[in-house]
Amino acid sequence: MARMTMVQAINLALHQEMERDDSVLVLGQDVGVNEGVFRVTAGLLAKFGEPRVIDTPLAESAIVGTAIGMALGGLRPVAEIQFSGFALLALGQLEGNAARYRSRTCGQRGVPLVVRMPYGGGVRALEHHSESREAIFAHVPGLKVVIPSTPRTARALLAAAIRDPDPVIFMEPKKSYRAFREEVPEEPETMEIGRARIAREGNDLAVVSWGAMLRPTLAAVEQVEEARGVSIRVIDLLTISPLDRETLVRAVKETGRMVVVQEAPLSFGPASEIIATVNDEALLWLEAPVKRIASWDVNTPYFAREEAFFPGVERIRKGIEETLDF
Amino acid sequence: MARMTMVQAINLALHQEMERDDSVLVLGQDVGVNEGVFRVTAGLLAKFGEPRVIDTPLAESAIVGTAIGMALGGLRPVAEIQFSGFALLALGQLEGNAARYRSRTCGQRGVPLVVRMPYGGGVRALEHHSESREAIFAHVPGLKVVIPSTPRTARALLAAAIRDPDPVIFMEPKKSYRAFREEVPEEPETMEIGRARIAREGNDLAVVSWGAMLRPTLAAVEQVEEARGVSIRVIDLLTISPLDRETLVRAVKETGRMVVVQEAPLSFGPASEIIATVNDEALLWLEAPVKRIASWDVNTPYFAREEAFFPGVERIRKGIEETLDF
Amino acid sequence: MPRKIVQRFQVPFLQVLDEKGKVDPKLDPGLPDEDLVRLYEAMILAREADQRMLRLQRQGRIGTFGPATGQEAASVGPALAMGPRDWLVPSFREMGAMLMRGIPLSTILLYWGGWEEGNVFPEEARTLPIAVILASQVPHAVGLAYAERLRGEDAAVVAFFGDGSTSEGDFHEALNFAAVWKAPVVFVCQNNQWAISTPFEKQTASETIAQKAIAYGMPGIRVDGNDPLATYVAVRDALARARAGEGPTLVEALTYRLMMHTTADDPTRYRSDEQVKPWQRRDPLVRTRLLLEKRKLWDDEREAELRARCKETIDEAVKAYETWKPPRPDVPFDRVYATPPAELEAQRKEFLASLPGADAGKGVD
Amino acid sequence: MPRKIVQRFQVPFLQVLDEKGKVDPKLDPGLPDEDLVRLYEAMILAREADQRMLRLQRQGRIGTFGPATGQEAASVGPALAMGPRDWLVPSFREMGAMLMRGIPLSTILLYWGGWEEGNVFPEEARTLPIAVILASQVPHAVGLAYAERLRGEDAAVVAFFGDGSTSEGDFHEALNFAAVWKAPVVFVCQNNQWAISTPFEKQTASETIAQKAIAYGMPGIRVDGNDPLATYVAVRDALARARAGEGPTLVEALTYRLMMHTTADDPTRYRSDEQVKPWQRRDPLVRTRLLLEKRKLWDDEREAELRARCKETIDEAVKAYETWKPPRPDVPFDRVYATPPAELEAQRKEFLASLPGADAGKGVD
Ligand SMILES: Cc1ncc(C[n+]2csc(CCOP(=O)(O)OP(=O)(O)O)c2C)c(N)n1
Ligand SMILES: Cc1ncc(C[n+]2csc(CCOP(=O)(O)OP(=O)(O)O)c2C)c(N)n1
Ligand SMILES: [Mg+2]
Ligand SMILES: [Mg+2]
Repeated sequence: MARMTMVQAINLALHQEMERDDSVLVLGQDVGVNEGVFRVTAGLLAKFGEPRVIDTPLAESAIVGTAIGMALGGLRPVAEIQFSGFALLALGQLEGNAARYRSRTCGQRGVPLVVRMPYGGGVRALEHHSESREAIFAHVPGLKVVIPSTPRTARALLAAAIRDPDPVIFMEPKKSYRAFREEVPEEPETMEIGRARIAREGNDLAVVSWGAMLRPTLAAVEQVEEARGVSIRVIDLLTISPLDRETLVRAVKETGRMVVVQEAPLSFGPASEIIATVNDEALLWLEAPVKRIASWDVNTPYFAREEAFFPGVERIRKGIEETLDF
Repeated sequence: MARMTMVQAINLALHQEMERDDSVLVLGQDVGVNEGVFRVTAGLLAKFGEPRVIDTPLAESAIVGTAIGMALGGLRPVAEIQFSGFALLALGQLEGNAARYRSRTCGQRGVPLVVRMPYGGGVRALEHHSESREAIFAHVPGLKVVIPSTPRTARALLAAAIRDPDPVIFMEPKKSYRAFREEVPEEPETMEIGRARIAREGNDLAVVSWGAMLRPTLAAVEQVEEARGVSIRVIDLLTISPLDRETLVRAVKETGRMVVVQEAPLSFGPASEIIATVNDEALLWLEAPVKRIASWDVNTPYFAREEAFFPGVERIRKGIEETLDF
Repeated sequence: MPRKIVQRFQVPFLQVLDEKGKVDPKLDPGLPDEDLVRLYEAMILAREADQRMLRLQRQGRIGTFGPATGQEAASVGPALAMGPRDWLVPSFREMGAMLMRGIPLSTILLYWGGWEEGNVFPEEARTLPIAVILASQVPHAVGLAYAERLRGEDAAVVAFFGDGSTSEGDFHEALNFAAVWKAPVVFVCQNNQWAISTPFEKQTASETIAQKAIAYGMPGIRVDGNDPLATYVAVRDALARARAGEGPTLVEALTYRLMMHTTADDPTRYRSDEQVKPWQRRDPLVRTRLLLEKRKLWDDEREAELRARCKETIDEAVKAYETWKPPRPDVPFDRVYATPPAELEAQRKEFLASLPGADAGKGVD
Repeated sequence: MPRKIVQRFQVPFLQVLDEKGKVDPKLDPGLPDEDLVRLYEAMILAREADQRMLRLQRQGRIGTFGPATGQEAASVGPALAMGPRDWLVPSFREMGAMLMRGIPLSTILLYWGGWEEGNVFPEEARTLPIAVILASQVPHAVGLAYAERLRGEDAAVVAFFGDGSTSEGDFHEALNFAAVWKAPVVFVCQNNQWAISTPFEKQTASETIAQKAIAYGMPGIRVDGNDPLATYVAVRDALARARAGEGPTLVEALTYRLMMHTTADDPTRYRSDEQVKPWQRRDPLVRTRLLLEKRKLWDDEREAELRARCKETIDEAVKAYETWKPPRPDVPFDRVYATPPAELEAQRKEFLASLPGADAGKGVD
């Protein structure tokens, strides 16, 4: 066990998976000599050499498109998109090919591909560097969408994604890259994709969040618990698609109240699907509307103003209290 | 007044808008000499000439990207993407530029762009020709997403989209292109973007649908009304984003029951946002869960099997009855 | 204003077999007779299949179909040059090559009939499915080539696409990656001079597709795409280069689409018969037959026998296609992921229950 | 194997002012003295602003910033060649050109300080905002050029991008469109030989960026990008072609990024000082000063005076930036659409209510 940042934990997963299986390879912009602009790929080039660690030219669609070809050719590519904002340039390949090869060929050819990408705000970056667009990928059948929240979940889920026979969009909350540390076991560890995690037990209300939203959520929950003497369950979603509907529905049935905290803009986001799930399977258990706390439906403002536009502890706390008081 | 197909009605709007405003121009693959693969652009090249009707090379991102440049240069381009499946190749430009130019420049430069695209299934076409991906565009702040359902709404909404100062994704249900006719006034007509239409009045339940789903929805509603002696409201959504939440909420408050019929796959689709809206503003009025009738979460099957995967009259009818009986 | 010239490039053109059936002796690849016959037979089969499929489409027995009549030489020459371990990455107008790789015609019919089962090929065919998103298959070919080399295989990849497809970003990005990686891949452009209604000169201001190779620092060559020996030679040489680790090549096969774009298209809207005629005279089948006759490998009797054999093959394929039993209706649910998640299994049940009459409930269990 | 050569291409190289400050008399554009001085002054201002902004970034007074030190000639030469009605479409390393177009440095500081207000330029500057999605601005330039011509304007467009950006699909698609349309646009590639850590030879296997023009049937030229006269001449000539209706040109300005990619980058991870040194000797500022001195236009006194003037300009800009009052916090809600829809107005209210302390509720009404 070592206390690691998320960057170190992801790096550990890459090292161990590349050691375990020599069909695993890493490609992307600046992932080799430079070890990634966030140093997530540190040491890989030195240890595994050029054919397995590829500094590609600057073209997102080709990074994903050639990785699909590698996967069809028996490899397990882990492609990095430098910032998730540029991943939409590869959506044609992801939606049109990665997501469909298995159904297109009746199961004859799958695409065991991982596309890693730092996403989300909070690091004072330039335009297009702060978005959360997981809902777009989640709407595409054939893709899986995973978002870890802590070093340990990041490491275990990335290992699972690399071993997964299907394409996984692996979105890394870059605000959490170095914000805190967590014990991460040295021995390889995986977690099941498609399973949410109960980050905190509780029975009076359930808050669902993922990625970088988990920390302000936990902070807000603590404040409310302390102030009110209530107990609040926190669900760390971890996988956006396929959604762990069972855990969500159980939470509503057991607590009657739910708040969803989402970094993405409000409309047509993942929280809506969570609400739809509750509507389908637990409507009668609801004692209050499910509260969405999300970014506003504006283009993510440039970094001087962005902070006020992401959900923060204060908004989350108020949302929880409102829902408790409903 | 003339009875027109949707293709004719869209064509009428293009003719009239190009006559009205000589900054309007049309570009896309095969839109000129060939008059569009569905003949939607018939007569435009002959009437308005080459600089205003452009047969472009084969590149979706550039069709949208150059159209953005034209819009910045004072024109009002109407770009055609031959099939919506290929529009995702241009999502980088749409999300990264069309949707943001106004906020990027604090309002100094808008992008009055319309991107037209036939979408949806039911015409026995090849792979990638049958998808409904409106939810992806709807999640992007700065884009508007419009889906007409009939010839008259298509004509009036397209005219409005062309006059709109912001980018509009105009999705045309190709199954409805020639399936039926409707009276369309000769004089120019527009409809407000962002307003749903009550396609049928009713008080016991409301069904929401859009695009090609409207017809099977109406057929199913008639069957149920006849069989049960109930009255069912049908909301033809017309604009996906911004959503006409008022009309949706009012419908739940007045009927207590809602069914949403969506051609897109179930998860993370527009119906989820509709449910989230109801949850936010009319939860206590709900007498049954909002029922979603959607395509399954699989890649749209090739055309020999596709029919069974889209919502049809029978599934809609059952969904309505279930919701009435809840 | 005088400027120093610092780079010079040239683009070659290759024709081996001319329209009269004459082989340039300096360029003759010296193919054995059986290969010459094989090329001809493959082209006739492709042509006959095209004709039949057009009829099947008109009769509603298959869906929209894109014929390749007139382009057969651009398809079969490269296929002949490929080794058994090489990969074919087709666009959608390569029936000739696909048949030569051993894909049954009945499978191809399933594809155009609207069944994913039409993409399930014998593994030995080493062929990816037809690609509908134009140029999107080109990066796959590059990645596949990279994978073969990384895994120590000697296999190369031949990727096809049309002239229109070269305008797509994916074409550009893929060729650039391939050249940087020196990936063992051969890019074959079937320049049939049309992308639906868009003529070549509106597609690009470059005079040839071959010259686009210069942008990637890779060799490009234009060949007479109606000459199966030229397409064979160019791809054979390019494959040798690829295997020797010298990197990719762009081969432009200049040909012509003699028929409609697809059965949904009406070419009289955008081109005249006059324009098409000169290209009918350049029919690859005609010159190849002339060659075979000159070499005493062919006569009317063999022709009749071949046509009869093709008819039989096609009849059998159509029969196999039309008597093919689709699997249970819920198979799409099996194919989204290797293991369907719980929610998909739930949807499968609902789906089965929603089926009309006899099919209802018929599913996985 | 002999093949007929059917096409020949060549790529020229242009240098006017060499590293010693000598002008090739055959190539001298004969710029008036004040233009030569203007070029030099613009480069010094850009350099000084770079240095100051690096300090501001280290002090946390602006955000991540990408300096262009060493690349000034590639930026100001083209800007000098442009007419007042021409459009500048920058990438993100064109501060020199943007300043020459009349964009206040304080506005540029707002941009790097994280404010959209840093993209609001005087209309006369005819300049689009900085583009962060690499190459995505190139099709805009083409469409803009098309619009200017359609509207009967005489204006042309100059679009900038880096060597790495030429690998993107959008670069390819845009150049192809431009050539087919003969759009009045000039493409200027600042080939600084790096895309973050990726050196030019890993970016593309083509020897030059200029040769990529051949793929589009357009002229391409490589110029010494550290020579402001060469970049000026090449773009001036290309603009003349564009205005004459002869179509676009690709100008490659071969230069070098002397500093880090951005302040977030540590170049010592991927290149040595040894590699950088030869390029320090080719500093565009040095040779331009030598030229001015030869022409008796410059001396230490004028240099001191210029540096002082730059410092003052920069001081004032920093002050204007740092005393700038942001508008009310809810302005982003005004800017998504021309008219905010009802739901956005509702969100605005919630947003305002959510603001801490003094700001809470301060908004549109
Ligand atoms: C990305 C994309 N855009 C548009 C289409 C629609 N489409 C199908 S074939 C075709 C023309 C293709 O031209 P070319 O590449 O020259 O191939 P050809 O049809 O001539 O064989 C078009 C526009 C498509 N399939 N994919
Ligand atoms: C589409 C896209 N991909 C990746 C990035 C991240 N990124 C910013 S600058 C840069 C390198 C750009 O290289 P080049 O085009 O040569 O310009 P230079 O930085 O050398 O001026 C990268 C990879 C981006 N901004 N946009
Ligand atoms: Mg073609
Ligand atoms: Mg560069």
